[in-house]
Amino acid sequence: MKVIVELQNIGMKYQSLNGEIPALENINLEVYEGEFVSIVGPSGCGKSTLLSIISGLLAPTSGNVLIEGEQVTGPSKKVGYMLQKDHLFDWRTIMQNVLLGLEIQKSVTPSAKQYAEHLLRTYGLIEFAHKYPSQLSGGMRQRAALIRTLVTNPQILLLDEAFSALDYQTRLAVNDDIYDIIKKEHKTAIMVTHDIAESISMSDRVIVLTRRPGTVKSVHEINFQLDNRTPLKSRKVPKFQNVFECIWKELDVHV
Amino acid sequence: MKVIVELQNIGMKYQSLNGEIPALENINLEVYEGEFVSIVGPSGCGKSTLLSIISGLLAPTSGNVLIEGEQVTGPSKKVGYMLQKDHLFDWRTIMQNVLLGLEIQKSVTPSAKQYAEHLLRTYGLIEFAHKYPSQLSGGMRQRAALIRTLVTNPQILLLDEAFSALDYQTRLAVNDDIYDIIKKEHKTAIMVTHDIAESISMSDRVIVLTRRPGTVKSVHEINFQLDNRTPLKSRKVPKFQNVFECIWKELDVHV
Amino acid sequence: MFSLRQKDNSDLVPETISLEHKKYLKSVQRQKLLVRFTQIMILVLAFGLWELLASLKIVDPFITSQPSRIIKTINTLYQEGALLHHIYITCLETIIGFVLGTVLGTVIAIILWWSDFISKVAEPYLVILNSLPKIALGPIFIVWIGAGPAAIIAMTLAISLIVTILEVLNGFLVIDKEKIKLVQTFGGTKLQVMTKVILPASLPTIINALKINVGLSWVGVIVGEFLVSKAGLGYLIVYGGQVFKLDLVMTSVLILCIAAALMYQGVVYLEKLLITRHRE
Amino acid sequence: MFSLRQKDNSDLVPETISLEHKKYLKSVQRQKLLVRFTQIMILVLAFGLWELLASLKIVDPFITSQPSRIIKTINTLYQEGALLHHIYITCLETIIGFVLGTVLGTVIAIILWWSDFISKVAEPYLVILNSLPKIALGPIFIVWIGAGPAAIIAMTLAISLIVTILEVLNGFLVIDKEKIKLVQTFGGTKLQVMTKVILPASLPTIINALKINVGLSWVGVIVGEFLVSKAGLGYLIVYGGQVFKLDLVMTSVLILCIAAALMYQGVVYLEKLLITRHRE
Amino acid sequence: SNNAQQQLTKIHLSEVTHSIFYAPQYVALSLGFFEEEGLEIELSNGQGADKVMTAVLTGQADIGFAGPEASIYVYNEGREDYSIVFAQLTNGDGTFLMGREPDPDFKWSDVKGKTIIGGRKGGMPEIILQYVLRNNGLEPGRDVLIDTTMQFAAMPGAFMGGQGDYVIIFEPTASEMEKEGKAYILASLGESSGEVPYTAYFASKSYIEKNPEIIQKFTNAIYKGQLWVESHTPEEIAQAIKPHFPDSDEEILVTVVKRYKEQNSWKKDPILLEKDFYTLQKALQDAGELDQTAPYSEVVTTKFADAAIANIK
Ligand SMILES: Nc1ncnc2c1ncn2[C@@H]1O[C@H](COP(=O)(O)OP(=O)(O)OP(=O)(O)O)[C@@H](O)[C@H]1O
Ligand SMILES: Nc1ncnc2c1ncn2[C@@H]1O[C@H](COP(=O)(O)OP(=O)(O)OP(=O)(O)O)[C@@H](O)[C@H]1O
Ligand SMILES: [Mg+2]
Ligand SMILES: [Mg+2]
Repeated sequence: MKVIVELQNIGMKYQSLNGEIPALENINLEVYEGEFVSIVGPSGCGKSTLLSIISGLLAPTSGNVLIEGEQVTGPSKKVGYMLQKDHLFDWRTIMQNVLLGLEIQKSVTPSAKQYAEHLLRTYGLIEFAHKYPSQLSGGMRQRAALIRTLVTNPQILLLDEAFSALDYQTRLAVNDDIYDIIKKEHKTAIMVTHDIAESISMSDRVIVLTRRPGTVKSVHEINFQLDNRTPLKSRKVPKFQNVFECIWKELDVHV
Repeated sequence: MKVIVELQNIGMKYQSLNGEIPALENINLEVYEGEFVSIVGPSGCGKSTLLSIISGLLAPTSGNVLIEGEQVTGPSKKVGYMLQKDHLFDWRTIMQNVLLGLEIQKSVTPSAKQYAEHLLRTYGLIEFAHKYPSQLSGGMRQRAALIRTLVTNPQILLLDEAFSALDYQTRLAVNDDIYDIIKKEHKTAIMVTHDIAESISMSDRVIVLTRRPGTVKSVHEINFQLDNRTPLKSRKVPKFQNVFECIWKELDVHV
Repeated sequence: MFSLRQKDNSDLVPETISLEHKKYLKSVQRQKLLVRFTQIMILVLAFGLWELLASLKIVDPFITSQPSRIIKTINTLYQEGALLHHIYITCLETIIGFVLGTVLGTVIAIILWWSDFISKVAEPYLVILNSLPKIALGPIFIVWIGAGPAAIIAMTLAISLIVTILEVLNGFLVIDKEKIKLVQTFGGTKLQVMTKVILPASLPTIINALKINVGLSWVGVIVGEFLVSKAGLGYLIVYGGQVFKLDLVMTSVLILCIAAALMYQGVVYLEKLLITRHRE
Repeated sequence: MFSLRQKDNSDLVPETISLEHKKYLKSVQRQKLLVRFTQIMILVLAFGLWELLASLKIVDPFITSQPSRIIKTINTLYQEGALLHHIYITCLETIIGFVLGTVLGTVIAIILWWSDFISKVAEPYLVILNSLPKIALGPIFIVWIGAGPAAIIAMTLAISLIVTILEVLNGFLVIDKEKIKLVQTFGGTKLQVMTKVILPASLPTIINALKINVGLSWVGVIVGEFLVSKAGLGYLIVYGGQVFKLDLVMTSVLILCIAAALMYQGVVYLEKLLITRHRE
Repeated sequence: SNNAQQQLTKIHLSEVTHSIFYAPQYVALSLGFFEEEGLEIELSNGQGADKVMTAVLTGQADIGFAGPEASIYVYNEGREDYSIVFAQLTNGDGTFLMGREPDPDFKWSDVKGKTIIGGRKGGMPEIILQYVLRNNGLEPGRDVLIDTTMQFAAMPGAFMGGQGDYVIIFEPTASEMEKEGKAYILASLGESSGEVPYTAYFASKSYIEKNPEIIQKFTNAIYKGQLWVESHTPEEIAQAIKPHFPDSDEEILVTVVKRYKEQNSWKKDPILLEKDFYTLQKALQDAGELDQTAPYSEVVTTKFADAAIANIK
């Protein structure tokens, strides 16, 4: 399999007047094309920092990020970033929201628009194309946000707790939807989450980070050998509980 | 077993200028002493309304609530209410927060204070008694909120999505803590939640409500026959998944 | 799994109106009427008492004026054709003042948002200027800018500009950093962050600044007219004082009251039009 | 399972300071110095230019005054013992005004929060009074209340009261309904809701109102002193204007500027003291 | 006298503005003439005739000091407890017509076709200016334009900023502007207008009826001030009033006092003459600010002034 993202010895220190905060240390990771990788770790261990570095929004204090062998120096069209909240803009219709990325990249072509329409249709939002975000349910909004990322046609998707704003049942359903979309569109995904069950149910590999400064503590390959795997199906596999408990212990969750 | 709460034919209609919203219809329910009952149901089906009615904060438009055989006409000392957020007051220390209910009921006696201290000590918060809430973690805050309810010594606890503000891992841990506390203190609990897994893992019975106007759709007895049952243990019982799926289907969750 | 569910509460019961609902609607109606009635009663009583006390010379109508005298004064002014002219002048100055204040304030806020350095340098100056009662500058303005409409507009700007800058800048700064990050993830430049997020997201703030500015502009215009003017409601107040016609003073203040309230409502209406459109 | 974890970020690295951190601290320091330097340069340049242009008679010092003349004026005023007296009078009036405004405003807000009926009846009146430029009432106040300190305080109240009421009431209304529900679940009465939740939770709002009020009180006092006074900074400005002593006017405005900024900072400090105590 | 000092009666006096033009009053205050009469004066600056009159009518001030026109307005409005003028202090206008260049040969006809900054419409300076212009055969509005947009405080600045051809200015600003070479006095409106009662003391009818002895004492003190000013040099007068004008230049003070003294701005006794009273009303009428004349016998009393003259040498 082809390596699409390569992290070499990433280290990150935040500077502030009160001192230096070492957020990440010595992170080495390879992500393969089409793979779904999750990153879990204690609060404040540097997960978001890591995604920001991969996306090129933040320069690491040491180490390199390579995407398809090229060094990352700034935001790239190859990478799409999904944030915790959908951040659909109130003052834009769904269609206008979906086209935001293309507008910024100055590439709103008729074919790009058609692609946007195609995605909206495929994922059940075409009727809302000219509605405003306030008229959509939480799950629909999250889907619209994903489509906004997909229309710029990135190869790699970064998801930073993209589902944590949803309530539990909706979250389960959206997990299934988004997983489905990502697989259908053949994207590589790197997802950060607080939810161990979510990470296991969706990914091919779960990376556990240590407390700050975050380093890779362990890597869990998830292979439930399911046909037409979906997150919900994964949750019902007996092995699921074992993996869950194993990661739970590694994370050493405290109240 | 003794019936402690009895709902007779509860119906509730909200009046507004735009029309009438029937929130609850024809609810009949008996809760036994020491029982842990969960109520799940679609968003807006009237779960919070039902708890408000039981607590006496809201008068139903029809039907009666009996607590220990007496009709409820207003807030009673027998009932403690835990809301979604901890609502610890910023400007009070943990101790002052915990004594809030007693203050309001004008019953801050030395023995009540001792009881508060006892609870804080037992549940690991005594060191924070004179700290302000901002210095506590989410889980600790939730425990403090529970203690605030417990010091007024209610027999019945109403919990309205009391854990939904916590992140997933913390939530699991707090579930265990609170369950432990409620059982140790021999309280009867009625809990509303969105989280099917939470409801199954904690309760003796799960009541599923229909869409608005909410009526009892089905009742699920949970009996995993565990020694020293805890929510986390319950989640690992094989039957758990079956009950989950059954309720999931009944709820008919949509994105 | 994609049920196209609209938001809740659309499924209200329209069918037959229940007895309870009828009762509820009636009680709401009664409450509303009572409120309206009390409001009007207060108005009637206040003016009635004023008229009565003045007629009975318990209060001195020469000093306190009197509703009937005010009506007479309005009538006279109207027949002379002067009334509308004075109102027009003052309203025009106010509108110029608050539009200018809002535009300039927003532009300066953009500059401050753009350059961290400028904003840091400007901070203590803004704080001091903000706490300064700008009214005190009036006499200086006239000396420096000269008597005339320019001095009135300058007074208005002095009063409203700093508040607008701080208000709008604050609006910029409370915009969710994640929204800005979103634009950056697409490779957006600072200018794009400004045009795609900051400005549209700040529309409510800017309109709110407009709302504050209407009020402040009225103050500025009135103070300005107190100092220099040949027409306007402020002029009438000063002139009335000069020749000891308290009726004229009271009349002008009353008209002012109404004009200011109407203009404020206009901006509130504008706000509704611009903002609530997308946020039903 | 009860690990007694404190909040994050306490575990910063205090040990040895790394090279990067040193570099960072140095660049921050440099930036800070540059900002301070620019601020002082602007001040020095502005006053220097003013002095120079006035000395060379390029601008007319008779009209614009001049820093050196201002210093001389301050000195003269100080030696006569008048300076501190005028400052004292104005500051006293301002403090009385804003304390009174805040207290009264809060009390009225409590009443409006308490009674839905009163609040509904009062609403349109509040809206109109809020949009009215209270400055225009100045001449009327003097007629009704009389020339003297009372009129100045009345002017100040007129300017600050409505804003305070609306601000505080709004603060009351945005308090989480669930917090109120919490008190009610314990059987709390309306009075208990007020004392246990609304008032303490509104402390930040009330202090914020205080902050707004300081500014408005200065305006009120200055306007009041413009209209009636025998002492105070506003009096000095008016008197200086009457005898065309721009030095006196400019001096008074400068002192006013400093006094107002200091008082504002005082309230900001008070806010820090009262609010951040519990919210580190 | 020690005993008398303890029994001083406190009187609130509201003056229209604080000006050297009112020197005899400040002389009386500085030299203790009021105390001699058993009065203690609390002086406040009303900043405008309307506010002074309001203070008197509402009882916040016992005695008002402003133009007699305020009393005429009040009488004409039909108020029962109107104000009565009992002592006159200044005689004729205190303002000066100033131009940008000195002109020793100035004639009023020179202003034809020009603009004069004249203060607010309806204010006394503007009314007297109109009166003077008419007396010199110039019709305001047709032959000469009077700019009435500004408050008095704004006028010097506006004039120096290039507005208008002429401006009317009070002392000490006039002298200071002349000293700075910004403007030059061309004519005195006081001289040009002749005898016009310009500032006078008044109190409400009821107050006078209730407290005639206070009014008498007050008038006595004022008369003493007038006599003192009459018999002393400008330097001495300037010295006496200096405490009331602490931030004024001594040199300017002397100049101003001298100018007012030379043109007889200060009345030598407190009597407001009937002919002067009607002159004033004519000026008001011509300016269109007065619909009907008020009778001298009602609005003015010379009883106290007469008694003062009889008793004090
Ligand atoms: N801009 C910044 N300046 C200084 N410190 C920062 C900055 N951003 C993050 N940090 C610190 O770096 C650490 C890692 O932050 P980061 O947001 O990457 O963690 P995270 O794992 O995403 O946390 P969470 O689980 O809460 O989302 C935290 O301790 C945080 O306080
Ligand atoms: N005070 C009120 N006035 C009018 N309608 C109300 C009021 N409170 C609740 N409702 C309506 O009654 C219905 C039931 O509300 P309730 O809050 O009890 O539902 P819920 O099951 O707790 O919802 P959720 O799952 O969102 O917490 C909702 O449709 C809501 O819109
Ligand atoms: Mg994060
Ligand atoms: Mg609810």
